[in-house]
Amino acid sequence: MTIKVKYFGQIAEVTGIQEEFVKFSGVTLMELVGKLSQKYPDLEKKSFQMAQNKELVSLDSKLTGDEIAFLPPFAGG
Amino acid sequence: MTIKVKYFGQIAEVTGIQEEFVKFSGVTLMELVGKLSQKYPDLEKKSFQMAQNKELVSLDSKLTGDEIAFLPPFAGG
Amino acid sequence: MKHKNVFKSGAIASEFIGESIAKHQSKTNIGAHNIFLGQVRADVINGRTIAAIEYTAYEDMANAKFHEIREAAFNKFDLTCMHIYHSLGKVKAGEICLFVFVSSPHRKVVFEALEFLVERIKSDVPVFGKEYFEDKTHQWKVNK
Amino acid sequence: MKHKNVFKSGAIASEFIGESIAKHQSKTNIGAHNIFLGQVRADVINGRTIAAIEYTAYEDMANAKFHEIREAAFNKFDLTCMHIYHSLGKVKAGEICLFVFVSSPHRKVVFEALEFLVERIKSDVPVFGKEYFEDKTHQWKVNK
Repeated sequence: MTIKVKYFGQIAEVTGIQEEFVKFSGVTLMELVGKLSQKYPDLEKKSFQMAQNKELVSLDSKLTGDEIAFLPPFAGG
Repeated sequence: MTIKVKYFGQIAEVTGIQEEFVKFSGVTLMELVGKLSQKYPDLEKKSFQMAQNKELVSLDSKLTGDEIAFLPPFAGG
Repeated sequence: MKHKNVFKSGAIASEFIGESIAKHQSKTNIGAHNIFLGQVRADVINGRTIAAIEYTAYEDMANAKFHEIREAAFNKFDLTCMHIYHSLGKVKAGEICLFVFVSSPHRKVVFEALEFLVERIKSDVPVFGKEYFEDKTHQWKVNK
Repeated sequence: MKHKNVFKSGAIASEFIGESIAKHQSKTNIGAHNIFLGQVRADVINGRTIAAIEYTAYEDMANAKFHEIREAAFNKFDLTCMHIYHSLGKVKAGEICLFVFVSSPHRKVVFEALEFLVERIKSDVPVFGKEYFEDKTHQWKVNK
Protein backbone atom coordinates (compact mmCIF):
# COMPACT_ATOMS: atom_id res chain seq x y z
CA MET A 1 0.00 0.00 0.00
CA THR A 2 0.96 3.70 -0.20
CA ILE A 3 1.19 5.47 3.13
CA LYS A 4 1.31 9.19 3.76
CA VAL A 5 4.07 9.86 6.31
CA LYS A 6 4.47 13.19 8.10
CA TYR A 7 7.53 14.44 9.98
CA PHE A 8 7.54 17.22 12.55
CA GLY A 9 9.99 19.43 14.43
CA GLN A 10 13.40 17.90 14.93
CA ILE A 11 12.33 14.76 13.02
CA ALA A 12 11.65 16.88 9.92
CA GLU A 13 15.09 18.36 10.48
CA VAL A 14 16.57 14.86 10.18
CA THR A 15 14.50 13.81 7.16
CA GLY A 16 14.80 17.12 5.36
CA ILE A 17 11.13 16.91 4.35
CA GLN A 18 7.82 17.31 6.16
CA GLU A 19 5.74 14.80 4.29
CA GLU A 20 6.07 12.01 1.75
CA PHE A 21 4.21 9.04 0.31
CA VAL A 22 5.87 5.69 0.98
CA LYS A 23 5.10 2.48 -0.90
CA PHE A 24 5.27 -0.32 1.65
CA SER A 25 4.16 -3.91 2.01
CA GLY A 26 5.05 -4.59 5.67
CA VAL A 27 2.60 -5.20 8.50
CA THR A 28 3.56 -3.10 11.54
CA LEU A 29 4.68 0.46 12.19
CA MET A 30 7.95 -0.99 13.50
CA GLU A 31 8.71 -2.37 10.04
CA LEU A 32 7.93 1.01 8.47
CA VAL A 33 10.28 2.71 10.95
CA GLY A 34 12.95 0.16 10.00
CA LYS A 35 12.57 0.96 6.32
CA LEU A 36 12.62 4.73 6.87
CA SER A 37 15.66 4.45 9.17
CA GLN A 38 17.63 3.08 6.23
CA LYS A 39 16.64 6.14 4.22
CA TYR A 40 17.23 8.56 7.15
CA PRO A 41 19.98 7.06 9.35
CA ASP A 42 19.70 9.82 11.98
CA LEU A 43 16.06 8.95 12.63
CA GLU A 44 17.00 6.26 15.15
CA LYS A 45 18.99 8.74 17.24
CA LYS A 46 15.86 10.78 17.84
CA SER A 47 13.17 10.21 20.39
CA PHE A 48 9.66 10.20 18.95
CA GLN A 49 6.13 8.91 19.33
CA MET A 50 4.03 7.79 16.40
CA ALA A 51 0.49 8.62 15.40
CA GLN A 52 -1.70 6.68 13.00
CA ASN A 53 -4.88 8.37 11.86
CA LYS A 54 -4.07 11.20 14.35
CA GLU A 55 -4.01 8.93 17.41
CA LEU A 56 -0.86 7.92 19.28
CA VAL A 57 -0.12 4.23 18.71
CA SER A 58 2.60 1.81 19.76
CA LEU A 59 5.24 0.61 17.30
CA ASP A 60 3.79 -2.93 17.20
CA SER A 61 0.45 -1.61 15.90
CA LYS A 62 -0.66 -2.86 12.51
CA LEU A 63 -0.53 -0.43 9.61
CA THR A 64 -4.04 0.47 8.49
CA GLY A 65 -3.14 2.64 5.53
CA ASP A 66 -4.07 5.82 7.40
CA GLU A 67 -1.76 8.78 7.73
CA ILE A 68 1.35 8.10 9.84
CA ALA A 69 3.20 10.83 11.76
CA PHE A 70 6.54 10.96 13.55
CA LEU A 71 6.12 13.20 16.58
CA PRO A 72 9.12 14.46 18.56
CA PRO A 73 8.62 15.51 22.23
CA PHE A 74 5.73 17.93 22.67
CA ALA A 75 6.51 21.53 23.50
CA GLY A 76 3.16 23.32 23.54
CA GLY A 77 2.44 26.28 25.79
CA MET B 1 -10.48 57.86 77.67
CA THR B 2 -11.97 58.85 74.32
CA ILE B 3 -12.10 56.08 71.75
CA LYS B 4 -12.69 56.39 68.03
CA VAL B 5 -15.22 53.70 67.02
CA LYS B 6 -15.91 52.77 63.39
CA TYR B 7 -18.90 50.85 62.02
CA PHE B 8 -19.05 49.10 58.66
CA GLY B 9 -21.57 47.52 56.33
CA GLN B 10 -24.66 46.16 58.06
CA ILE B 11 -23.34 47.34 61.45
CA ALA B 12 -23.32 50.93 60.19
CA GLU B 13 -26.88 50.29 59.00
CA VAL B 14 -27.83 49.48 62.62
CA THR B 15 -25.97 52.40 64.21
CA GLY B 16 -26.94 54.90 61.53
CA ILE B 17 -23.42 56.35 61.62
CA GLN B 18 -20.04 55.21 60.36
CA GLU B 19 -17.81 56.67 63.03
CA GLU B 20 -18.00 58.33 66.40
CA PHE B 21 -15.89 59.23 69.42
CA VAL B 22 -16.96 57.52 72.64
CA LYS B 23 -15.92 58.62 76.14
CA PHE B 24 -15.42 55.45 78.15
CA SER B 25 -13.78 54.35 81.38
CA GLY B 26 -14.14 50.53 81.11
CA VAL B 27 -11.32 48.03 80.67
CA THR B 28 -12.25 45.51 77.95
CA LEU B 29 -13.82 45.61 74.50
CA MET B 30 -16.66 43.53 75.92
CA GLU B 31 -17.58 46.38 78.24
CA LEU B 32 -17.49 48.84 75.34
CA VAL B 33 -19.78 46.57 73.31
CA GLY B 34 -22.15 46.46 76.32
CA LYS B 35 -22.28 50.24 76.51
CA LEU B 36 -22.83 50.64 72.75
CA SER B 37 -25.53 47.95 72.74
CA GLN B 38 -27.58 50.14 75.08
CA LYS B 39 -27.28 52.97 72.56
CA TYR B 40 -27.88 50.68 69.54
CA PRO B 41 -30.11 47.80 70.68
CA ASP B 42 -29.96 46.01 67.29
CA LEU B 43 -26.18 45.69 67.55
CA GLU B 44 -26.43 42.46 69.56
CA LYS B 45 -28.52 40.80 66.83
CA LYS B 46 -25.69 41.22 64.34
CA SER B 47 -22.68 39.02 63.89
CA PHE B 48 -19.40 40.90 63.88
CA GLN B 49 -15.68 40.72 64.62
CA MET B 50 -13.78 43.53 66.28
CA ALA B 51 -10.53 45.21 65.34
CA GLN B 52 -8.36 47.33 67.61
CA ASN B 53 -5.60 49.29 65.94
CA LYS B 54 -6.51 47.52 62.65
CA GLU B 55 -5.94 44.01 63.99
CA LEU B 56 -8.66 41.52 64.81
CA VAL B 57 -8.93 41.02 68.57
CA SER B 58 -11.13 39.03 70.93
CA LEU B 59 -13.81 40.71 73.03
CA ASP B 60 -11.89 40.11 76.27
CA SER B 61 -8.95 42.15 74.99
CA LYS B 62 -8.01 45.24 76.96
CA LEU B 63 -8.82 48.60 75.45
CA THR B 64 -5.63 50.43 74.51
CA GLY B 65 -7.18 53.67 73.33
CA ASP B 66 -6.50 52.83 69.68
CA GLU B 67 -9.18 52.92 67.01
CA ILE B 68 -11.91 50.27 67.43
CA ALA B 69 -13.91 48.86 64.52
CA PHE B 70 -17.04 46.70 64.29
CA LEU B 71 -16.62 44.44 61.27
CA PRO B 72 -19.53 42.44 59.86
CA PRO B 73 -18.80 39.26 57.79
CA PHE B 74 -16.27 39.87 55.02
CA ALA B 75 -17.47 39.89 51.43
CA GLY B 76 -14.44 40.80 49.34
CA GLY B 77 -13.92 39.52 45.83
CA MET C 1 2.34 52.68 58.36
CA LYS C 2 0.91 53.59 54.97
CA HIS C 3 0.42 50.73 52.52
CA LYS C 4 -0.09 50.65 48.77
CA ASN C 5 -3.74 51.26 47.86
CA VAL C 6 -5.30 48.14 46.34
CA PHE C 7 -8.71 49.75 45.83
CA LYS C 8 -10.09 51.20 42.62
CA SER C 9 -13.27 53.20 42.35
CA GLY C 10 -15.98 51.23 40.52
CA ALA C 11 -15.59 48.25 38.21
CA ILE C 12 -12.22 47.07 36.91
CA ALA C 13 -12.12 47.63 33.13
CA SER C 14 -11.08 44.84 30.76
CA GLU C 15 -8.78 47.35 29.00
CA PHE C 16 -6.95 47.90 32.28
CA ILE C 17 -6.40 44.16 32.56
CA GLY C 18 -5.13 44.00 28.96
CA GLU C 19 -2.71 46.86 29.60
CA SER C 20 -1.52 45.25 32.80
CA ILE C 21 -0.69 42.07 30.83
CA ALA C 22 1.12 44.12 28.14
CA LYS C 23 3.38 45.72 30.76
CA HIS C 24 4.88 42.32 31.54
CA GLN C 25 6.28 41.71 28.07
CA SER C 26 9.55 43.39 29.02
CA LYS C 27 10.00 40.90 31.89
CA THR C 28 11.46 38.09 29.83
CA ASN C 29 12.20 35.80 32.78
CA ILE C 30 8.44 35.22 33.14
CA GLY C 31 7.11 31.99 31.62
CA ALA C 32 3.64 31.79 33.15
CA HIS C 33 0.96 34.25 34.21
CA ASN C 34 -2.18 33.35 36.12
CA ILE C 35 -5.06 35.79 36.52
CA PHE C 36 -8.14 35.54 38.70
CA LEU C 37 -11.10 37.80 38.04
CA GLY C 38 -14.10 38.07 40.30
CA GLN C 39 -17.26 39.10 38.45
CA VAL C 40 -20.53 40.20 40.05
CA ARG C 41 -23.23 37.57 39.50
CA ALA C 42 -26.88 38.40 38.81
CA ASP C 43 -28.03 35.80 41.37
CA VAL C 44 -31.77 35.34 41.77
CA ILE C 45 -32.85 35.09 45.43
CA ASN C 46 -36.55 34.53 46.17
CA GLY C 47 -37.46 35.94 42.80
CA ARG C 48 -35.34 39.08 43.11
CA THR C 49 -32.28 39.50 40.87
CA ILE C 50 -29.04 41.12 42.02
CA ALA C 51 -28.29 44.15 39.87
CA ALA C 52 -25.10 45.43 41.56
CA ILE C 53 -22.88 45.15 44.62
CA GLU C 54 -21.73 48.25 46.45
CA TYR C 55 -18.38 47.59 48.09
CA THR C 56 -17.10 49.39 51.15
CA ALA C 57 -14.02 48.59 53.21
CA TYR C 58 -12.15 49.44 56.36
CA GLU C 59 -9.59 50.82 53.94
CA ASP C 60 -6.56 51.27 56.19
CA MET C 61 -6.90 47.81 57.68
CA ALA C 62 -7.74 46.26 54.31
CA ASN C 63 -4.66 47.71 52.65
CA ALA C 64 -2.54 46.50 55.58
CA LYS C 65 -4.05 43.01 55.17
CA PHE C 66 -3.46 43.05 51.41
CA HIS C 67 0.15 43.96 52.18
CA GLU C 68 0.48 41.06 54.65
CA ILE C 69 -1.02 38.65 52.13
CA ARG C 70 1.33 39.88 49.38
CA GLU C 71 4.35 39.44 51.66
CA ALA C 72 3.22 35.95 52.65
CA ALA C 73 2.84 34.95 49.00
CA PHE C 74 6.24 36.36 48.00
CA ASN C 75 7.83 34.42 50.87
CA LYS C 76 6.03 31.20 50.05
CA PHE C 77 6.25 31.16 46.24
CA ASP C 78 8.91 32.01 43.65
CA LEU C 79 6.96 34.86 42.04
CA THR C 80 8.31 37.49 39.69
CA CYS C 81 5.29 39.78 39.93
CA MET C 82 2.05 40.10 41.84
CA HIS C 83 -0.77 42.61 41.42
CA ILE C 84 -4.05 42.91 43.30
CA TYR C 85 -6.92 45.32 42.62
CA HIS C 86 -10.31 45.42 44.35
CA SER C 87 -13.28 47.62 43.56
CA LEU C 88 -14.92 50.06 45.95
CA GLY C 89 -18.35 51.55 45.29
CA LYS C 90 -20.94 50.13 42.93
CA VAL C 91 -20.10 47.32 40.54
CA LYS C 92 -22.90 46.11 38.29
CA ALA C 93 -23.70 42.46 37.53
CA GLY C 94 -21.32 41.26 34.80
CA GLU C 95 -18.59 43.72 35.81
CA ILE C 96 -15.28 42.81 37.44
CA CYS C 97 -14.64 43.61 41.11
CA LEU C 98 -11.41 41.69 41.85
CA PHE C 99 -8.27 41.29 39.73
CA VAL C 100 -5.40 39.16 41.04
CA PHE C 101 -2.39 38.65 38.76
CA VAL C 102 0.70 36.51 39.47
CA SER C 103 3.70 35.76 37.26
CA SER C 104 6.61 33.36 37.62
CA PRO C 105 9.23 31.65 35.48
CA HIS C 106 7.30 28.35 35.81
CA ARG C 107 3.64 27.36 35.76
CA LYS C 108 3.30 25.15 38.87
CA VAL C 109 4.02 28.10 41.11
CA VAL C 110 1.41 30.43 39.64
CA PHE C 111 -1.44 27.98 40.15
CA GLU C 112 -0.63 27.51 43.82
CA ALA C 113 0.10 31.17 44.46
CA LEU C 114 -3.06 32.48 42.81
CA GLU C 115 -5.37 30.19 44.76
CA PHE C 116 -3.54 31.02 47.99
CA LEU C 117 -3.99 34.75 47.34
CA VAL C 118 -7.65 34.59 46.38
CA GLU C 119 -8.58 32.46 49.41
CA ARG C 120 -6.70 34.78 51.78
CA ILE C 121 -8.28 37.88 50.23
CA LYS C 122 -11.76 36.37 50.65
CA SER C 123 -11.18 35.37 54.28
CA ASP C 124 -8.90 38.05 55.75
CA VAL C 125 -9.66 41.42 54.19
CA PRO C 126 -12.36 43.67 55.71
CA VAL C 127 -14.40 44.39 52.60
CA PHE C 128 -18.19 44.54 52.74
CA GLY C 129 -20.72 44.11 49.96
CA LYS C 130 -24.24 45.52 49.80
CA GLU C 131 -26.12 43.52 47.19
CA TYR C 132 -28.74 45.63 45.43
CA PHE C 133 -31.65 43.87 43.79
CA GLU C 134 -33.29 45.25 40.68
CA ASP C 135 -36.23 46.44 42.83
CA LYS C 136 -33.76 48.57 44.93
CA THR C 137 -34.08 46.39 48.03
CA HIS C 138 -30.79 45.01 49.34
CA GLN C 139 -29.08 42.30 51.36
CA TRP C 140 -25.52 41.94 52.66
CA LYS C 141 -23.08 39.64 50.94
CA VAL C 142 -21.21 37.06 53.06
CA ASN C 143 -18.23 35.10 51.73
CA LYS C 144 -18.42 31.32 51.94
CA MET D 1 -14.04 15.31 11.49
CA LYS D 2 -13.13 19.00 11.42
CA HIS D 3 -12.52 20.64 14.78
CA LYS D 4 -12.44 24.28 15.84
CA ASN D 5 -9.04 25.83 15.11
CA VAL D 6 -7.22 26.72 18.33
CA PHE D 7 -4.17 28.13 16.58
CA LYS D 8 -3.38 31.76 15.93
CA SER D 9 -0.58 33.01 13.75
CA GLY D 10 2.16 34.66 15.82
CA ALA D 11 1.96 36.03 19.35
CA ILE D 12 -1.34 36.47 21.22
CA ALA D 13 -1.95 40.21 21.74
CA SER D 14 -2.81 41.59 25.18
CA GLU D 15 -5.64 43.59 23.53
CA PHE D 16 -7.15 40.33 22.29
CA ILE D 17 -7.12 39.00 25.86
CA GLY D 18 -8.74 42.21 27.16
CA GLU D 19 -11.47 41.98 24.51
CA SER D 20 -12.04 38.34 25.30
CA ILE D 21 -12.62 39.27 28.96
CA ALA D 22 -15.00 42.09 27.97
CA LYS D 23 -17.17 39.69 25.95
CA HIS D 24 -18.05 37.83 29.16
CA GLN D 25 -19.72 40.77 30.86
CA SER D 26 -23.09 39.82 29.37
CA LYS D 27 -22.85 36.37 31.00
CA THR D 28 -24.08 37.39 34.41
CA ASN D 29 -24.15 33.88 35.86
CA ILE D 30 -20.33 33.94 35.89
CA GLY D 31 -18.70 34.73 39.25
CA ALA D 32 -15.09 33.75 38.62
CA HIS D 33 -12.70 33.78 35.68
CA ASN D 34 -9.28 32.18 35.65
CA ILE D 35 -6.76 32.85 32.90
CA PHE D 36 -3.45 31.16 32.18
CA LEU D 37 -0.95 32.82 29.88
CA GLY D 38 2.22 31.17 28.64
CA GLN D 39 4.96 33.68 27.84
CA VAL D 40 8.20 32.93 25.97
CA ARG D 41 11.16 33.16 28.36
CA ALA D 42 14.56 34.57 27.34
CA ASP D 43 16.35 31.65 28.99
CA VAL D 44 20.14 31.71 28.92
CA ILE D 45 21.65 28.32 28.01
CA ASN D 46 25.44 28.01 27.93
CA GLY D 47 25.76 31.75 27.42
CA ARG D 48 23.25 31.93 24.56
CA THR D 49 19.94 33.72 25.11
CA ILE D 50 16.63 32.55 23.62
CA ALA D 51 15.21 35.28 21.38
CA ALA D 52 12.10 33.52 20.07
CA ILE D 53 10.30 30.19 19.74
CA GLU D 54 8.92 29.08 16.40
CA TYR D 55 5.91 26.84 16.96
CA THR D 56 4.73 24.20 14.54
CA ALA D 57 2.05 21.58 15.07
CA TYR D 58 0.46 18.51 13.61
CA GLU D 59 -2.53 20.78 13.23
CA ASP D 60 -5.34 18.31 12.51
CA MET D 61 -4.33 16.04 15.37
CA ALA D 62 -3.66 18.99 17.69
CA ASN D 63 -7.09 20.50 17.09
CA ALA D 64 -8.66 17.08 17.67
CA LYS D 65 -6.72 16.80 20.96
CA PHE D 66 -7.73 20.31 22.02
CA HIS D 67 -11.31 19.28 21.31
CA GLU D 68 -10.94 16.12 23.44
CA ILE D 69 -9.40 18.12 26.28
CA ARG D 70 -12.20 20.71 26.14
CA GLU D 71 -14.85 17.98 26.26
CA ALA D 72 -13.13 16.28 29.18
CA ALA D 73 -13.01 19.56 31.11
CA PHE D 74 -16.67 20.39 30.42
CA ASN D 75 -17.64 16.91 31.65
CA LYS D 76 -15.49 17.11 34.76
CA PHE D 77 -16.11 20.70 35.88
CA ASP D 78 -19.14 23.00 36.08
CA LEU D 79 -17.83 25.57 33.59
CA THR D 80 -19.81 28.31 31.89
CA CYS D 81 -17.14 29.12 29.29
CA MET D 82 -13.78 27.84 28.09
CA HIS D 83 -11.43 29.32 25.49
CA ILE D 84 -8.04 28.09 24.33
CA TYR D 85 -5.65 29.78 21.89
CA HIS D 86 -2.14 28.67 20.95
CA SER D 87 0.38 30.41 18.73
CA LEU D 88 1.90 29.00 15.57
CA GLY D 89 4.98 30.52 13.96
CA LYS D 90 7.48 32.80 15.67
CA VAL D 91 6.79 34.23 19.10
CA LYS D 92 9.47 36.49 20.57
CA ALA D 93 10.69 36.37 24.18
CA GLY D 94 8.22 38.32 26.33
CA GLU D 95 5.30 37.59 24.02
CA ILE D 96 2.36 35.32 24.80
CA CYS D 97 2.02 31.93 23.08
CA LEU D 98 -0.78 30.25 25.08
CA PHE D 99 -4.06 31.70 26.40
CA VAL D 100 -6.42 29.47 28.38
CA PHE D 101 -9.56 31.06 29.85
CA VAL D 102 -12.20 29.37 32.03
CA SER D 103 -15.28 30.83 33.71
CA SER D 104 -17.75 29.45 36.22
CA PRO D 105 -20.32 30.65 38.74
CA HIS D 106 -17.89 29.77 41.58
CA ARG D 107 -14.16 30.10 42.13
CA LYS D 108 -13.16 26.61 43.34
CA VAL D 109 -14.05 25.14 39.97
CA VAL D 110 -12.00 27.53 37.86
CA PHE D 111 -8.77 26.83 39.75
CA GLU D 112 -9.09 23.08 39.27
CA ALA D 113 -10.28 23.31 35.67
CA LEU D 114 -7.54 25.70 34.54
CA GLU D 115 -4.71 23.59 35.93
CA PHE D 116 -6.27 20.45 34.43
CA LEU D 117 -6.46 22.11 31.00
CA VAL D 118 -2.93 23.52 31.00
CA GLU D 119 -1.37 20.22 32.12
CA ARG D 120 -3.29 18.29 29.46
CA ILE D 121 -2.37 20.80 26.74
CA LYS D 122 1.30 20.52 27.69
CA SER D 123 1.30 16.71 27.71
CA ASP D 124 -1.18 15.68 25.00
CA VAL D 125 -1.07 18.15 22.13
CA PRO D 126 1.43 17.66 19.27
CA VAL D 127 2.98 21.13 19.21
CA PHE D 128 6.70 21.60 18.61
CA GLY D 129 8.94 24.51 19.51
CA LYS D 130 12.16 25.56 17.83
CA GLU D 131 14.01 27.82 20.23
CA TYR D 132 16.08 30.43 18.40
CA PHE D 133 18.99 31.97 20.24
CA GLU D 134 20.05 35.55 19.58
CA ASP D 135 23.00 34.23 17.51
CA LYS D 136 20.51 32.42 15.17
CA THR D 137 21.48 28.93 16.37
CA HIS D 138 18.61 26.85 17.71
CA GLN D 139 17.55 23.96 19.92
CA TRP D 140 14.26 22.08 20.32
CA LYS D 141 11.99 22.78 23.26
CA VAL D 142 10.79 19.80 25.34
CA ASN D 143 7.98 20.14 27.91
CA LYS D 144 8.73 18.99 31.45
